[in-house]
Amino acid sequence: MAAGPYSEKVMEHFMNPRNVGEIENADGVGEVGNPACGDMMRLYVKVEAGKVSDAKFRTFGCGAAIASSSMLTEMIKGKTIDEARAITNTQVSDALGGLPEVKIHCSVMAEEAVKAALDDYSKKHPG
Amino acid sequence: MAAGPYSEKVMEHFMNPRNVGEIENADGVGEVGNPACGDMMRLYVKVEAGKVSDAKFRTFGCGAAIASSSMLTEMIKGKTIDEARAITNTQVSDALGGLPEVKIHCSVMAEEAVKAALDDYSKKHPG
Amino acid sequence: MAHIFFDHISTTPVDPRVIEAMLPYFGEKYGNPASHIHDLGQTALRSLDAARGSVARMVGAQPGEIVFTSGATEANNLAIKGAAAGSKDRRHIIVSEVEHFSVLNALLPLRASGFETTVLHVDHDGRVDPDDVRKAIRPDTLLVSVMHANAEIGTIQPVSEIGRIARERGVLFHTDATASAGHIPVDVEAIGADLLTLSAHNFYGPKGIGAIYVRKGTRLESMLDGGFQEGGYRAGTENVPGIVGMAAAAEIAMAESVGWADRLAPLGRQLWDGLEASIPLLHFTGHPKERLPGHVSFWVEHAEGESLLLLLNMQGVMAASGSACSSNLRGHDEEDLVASTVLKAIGVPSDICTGSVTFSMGKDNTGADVAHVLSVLPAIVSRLREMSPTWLDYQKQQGG
Amino acid sequence: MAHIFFDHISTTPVDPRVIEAMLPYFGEKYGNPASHIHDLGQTALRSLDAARGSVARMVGAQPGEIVFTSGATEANNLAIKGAAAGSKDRRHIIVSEVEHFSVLNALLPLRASGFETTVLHVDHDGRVDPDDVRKAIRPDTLLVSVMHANAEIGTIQPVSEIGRIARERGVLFHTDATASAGHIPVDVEAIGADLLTLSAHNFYGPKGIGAIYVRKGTRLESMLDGGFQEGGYRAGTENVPGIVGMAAAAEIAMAESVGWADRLAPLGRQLWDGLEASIPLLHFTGHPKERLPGHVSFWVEHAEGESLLLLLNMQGVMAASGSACSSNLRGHDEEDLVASTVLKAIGVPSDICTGSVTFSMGKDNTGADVAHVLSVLPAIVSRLREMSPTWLDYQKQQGG
Ligand SMILES: Cc1ncc(COP(=O)(O)O)c(C=O)c1O
Ligand SMILES: Cc1ncc(COP(=O)(O)O)c(C=O)c1O
Repeated sequence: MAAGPYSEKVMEHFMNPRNVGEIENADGVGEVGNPACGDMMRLYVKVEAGKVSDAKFRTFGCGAAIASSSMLTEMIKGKTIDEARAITNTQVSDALGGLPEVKIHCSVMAEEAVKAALDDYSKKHPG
Repeated sequence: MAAGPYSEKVMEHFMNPRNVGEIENADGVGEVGNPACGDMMRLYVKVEAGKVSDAKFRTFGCGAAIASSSMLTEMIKGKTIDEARAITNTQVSDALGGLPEVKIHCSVMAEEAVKAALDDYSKKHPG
Repeated sequence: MAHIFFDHISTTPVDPRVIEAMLPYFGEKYGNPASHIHDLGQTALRSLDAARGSVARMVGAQPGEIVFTSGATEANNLAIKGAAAGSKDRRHIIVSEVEHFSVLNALLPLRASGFETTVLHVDHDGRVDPDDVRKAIRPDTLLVSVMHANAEIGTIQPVSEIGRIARERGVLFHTDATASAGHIPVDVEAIGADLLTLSAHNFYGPKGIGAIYVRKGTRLESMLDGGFQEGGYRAGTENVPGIVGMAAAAEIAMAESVGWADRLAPLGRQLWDGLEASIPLLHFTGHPKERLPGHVSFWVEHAEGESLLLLLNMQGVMAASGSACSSNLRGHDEEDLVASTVLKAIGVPSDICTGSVTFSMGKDNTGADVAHVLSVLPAIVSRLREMSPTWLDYQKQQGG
Repeated sequence: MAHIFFDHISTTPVDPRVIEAMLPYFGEKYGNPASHIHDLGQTALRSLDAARGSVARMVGAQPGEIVFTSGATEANNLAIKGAAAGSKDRRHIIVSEVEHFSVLNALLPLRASGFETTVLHVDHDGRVDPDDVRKAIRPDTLLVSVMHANAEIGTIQPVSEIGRIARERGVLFHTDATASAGHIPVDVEAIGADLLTLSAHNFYGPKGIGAIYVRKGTRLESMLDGGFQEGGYRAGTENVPGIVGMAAAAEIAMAESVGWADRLAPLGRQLWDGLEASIPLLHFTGHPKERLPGHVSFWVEHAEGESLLLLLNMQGVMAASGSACSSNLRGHDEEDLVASTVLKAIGVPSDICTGSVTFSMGKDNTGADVAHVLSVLPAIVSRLREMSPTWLDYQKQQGG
């Protein structure tokens, strides 16, 4: 494979992102970031029986942002809401084999997107 | 020949200086320069019938100083006293195919040596 | 896989003839010109003199007016700081806002020590209005520095007009010809430059060597103090192989660069037209006509620049971006990701300017390279847009 | 004709293995490390990282503490001026009188801007007394700069002692290891250096590249402002082939330099003894023991230095002189002929010090080279003396 600035894992997720798209009538949608800052992520989750049964994303952003989004969706699928909420940016970046220092914020964006999507879910499904 | 910092003519005179030595009972001796300044020249002349019949030198100094000394002795031999006095440093340096700017003073030293030697001659042979 | 280098503005491959010219100066003719008392030193010194002549000829200067430096950054720093240090009373400097960081940042210590600076705006095409230069000149103006051509957007500045104005007003004129020299004609008399920056690796010479033209009589203080080299403007043992290489590159450029430009200009036009026809919401940057031959720059909406470059690279196409995200992946924190000041200067909206791309062709690129790029880029843009939430919203909006 | 290079102190031939390591970085791996988003740039960046590791290892540093420069002159200027610019209150600098001009002259603009300097004397062997350093340190002392080894007279300074004193007193210590690195062990911890200068062309690497070691945490302002390279200490596109070459030279030196020194030290001794035995009125300069291996320097009475070198060169022997007359044949007037400050410092009488010679051997010199030099030099000295009026007078005087 070509020598990119990223780890092989990042490049693999960037080239073949998992779960791109949107979920019709998603149970929760979270949007974080801002194109002005170079990246923006919209995360859709489906929740069944207290677990994240499906997740899809659309991201505008750099290689790290897209790979972080892809990795995140893989990580939260099948997790309980609490487990998904507990995912940290470090876990995302570790799962990707590390990110350049200046790109840590991309994994932070992924972490924030889950929280935003689950907040949205909680708001729509109170109690 | 090796590529020296000097013209071929300078190197030729430096390698094969003409008229090195001293004239016993010289009619005039001129000494100019100072080893502290890097060069010193002693010029001996023999004068016959108002002409410089012989000239020899000893010089402590760089390549340009030795070549200038050598060239000078060649130039004054056979000249009248007035002709020899009229020789300029530029004539010496031109005859050598030119000298580096910082070495012009070596040809000046040669010019001054003739004048000093002829002054000495005049002093010893008044009238 | 394809291997298409469209990033000549960042650097160029060293021409094989240049390599051949340099090679003997490493292991055989390795003398130090300062040791010119012996054969090896003398050989080095003579090569240095000859090389200075070639580089001087390239820009219409006298050999004694060429000072070799370690590259364009040093030359720009020397031009600005050296002129400032050599100035008695004049403490005002004028630059354009699209100068390279090695000009803009060289001003920082000067400002701290009391210099005043005027940073001229550029128009939508990235050009300085010579009239703005005229208006900005004050009685205490020392120097005007406006680059010849911009690397990122390709725009060529009206340097001759600016040079004329500076001359009329008795102000020094420096122009950074890093991106232009070797590609389009650069002549210090035509430009009216007192100081002019050159960089070898930008015209098929080696990295680590550049030069500054210093018009005879220009007051310039050295930045590197030490030995007697470079007429007192720049101490340090000369990079003889680099200098010989720069001279060889200059000779090649003098002989061939008109031909390169004649070939690259239509290739650039072809790329431009092809992009325009195949990618919607694509915006070209820089001046449409007054630009470097073979240089095509643009930004696209709804696709981020680094991602574009990564995907292009996967297709064997190497290019550059002024996007923040790709600017400095080696920095220590997010603040090191600085969006291009040039794109901001020409009014690209900051919320979407991240999708910028600079394609810069070189003498060895072909029509097939252009065709390949045109065959892969539309799909790359579409792919990224399909992934982008902003594109989705845009389409919904368009759909009504 | 013989071809004997005894002027390694001025520069060295690039080792063939170094040339081989560099070559691919001109025409193939020509990427700019700043363009690390694509393959060619990424390759360049990785090579840069690896090279930094090699150079760091050579002096016992961390890779992040190595800043590549265009050479020793830039490194010395950066050490002195960069530390000065980074200093808040401390405005006193201590150097030795035998430092290279790139240290001594770097002080000139600082003095003009209010810095005070102490220039330490050296003893007859050219050594600084560490106690003098201790005494010279004041509460406002910022930096001590004492070179590791002197090029002209070969003397090695007691840098570890000086480094220890500087550390104790909380003062920065810079040492210029241009002449020593790659030839004798140089370790930043053993020396206690905060800043250390390196030059590739002095240890079989290419010209135009050097480095400065900057101990982590040392305050140093950049001199070349611009892009993001070299951790902010030094802007400008990296000289990738040069850096790769310097690293290759460092690797070779790490593996082989102990062997070189073991061979050169006795060759140097042989030359020393031979000269002593065959040439009257010859005076060695520098420390007899604490000196660079294969380095023999001296002056002779009644024979001028440039003439000695010219005649040696005619016999195929290339050497250097600290003599005024050979110092700068390219200058514009006599004032550019500056006699060695080093010879003055060690008390060589100024009226006869013009006959100085520095023989500096390198890894490829042999015993046969020494024998050749010993076979030609006595006759050369005699020949010049025979021509000299001072020798005539001296002999008359001796004769009674
Ligand atoms: C001790 C020392 N430092 C610095 C330098 C300057 O090196 P460069 O001219 O390669 O920049 C020299 C050059 O001879 C030197 O001997
Ligand atoms: C216009 C211009 N000037 C100066 C520079 C600095 O050149 P270097 O990094 O080779 O010193 C660049 C580099 O891209 C440039 O584009």
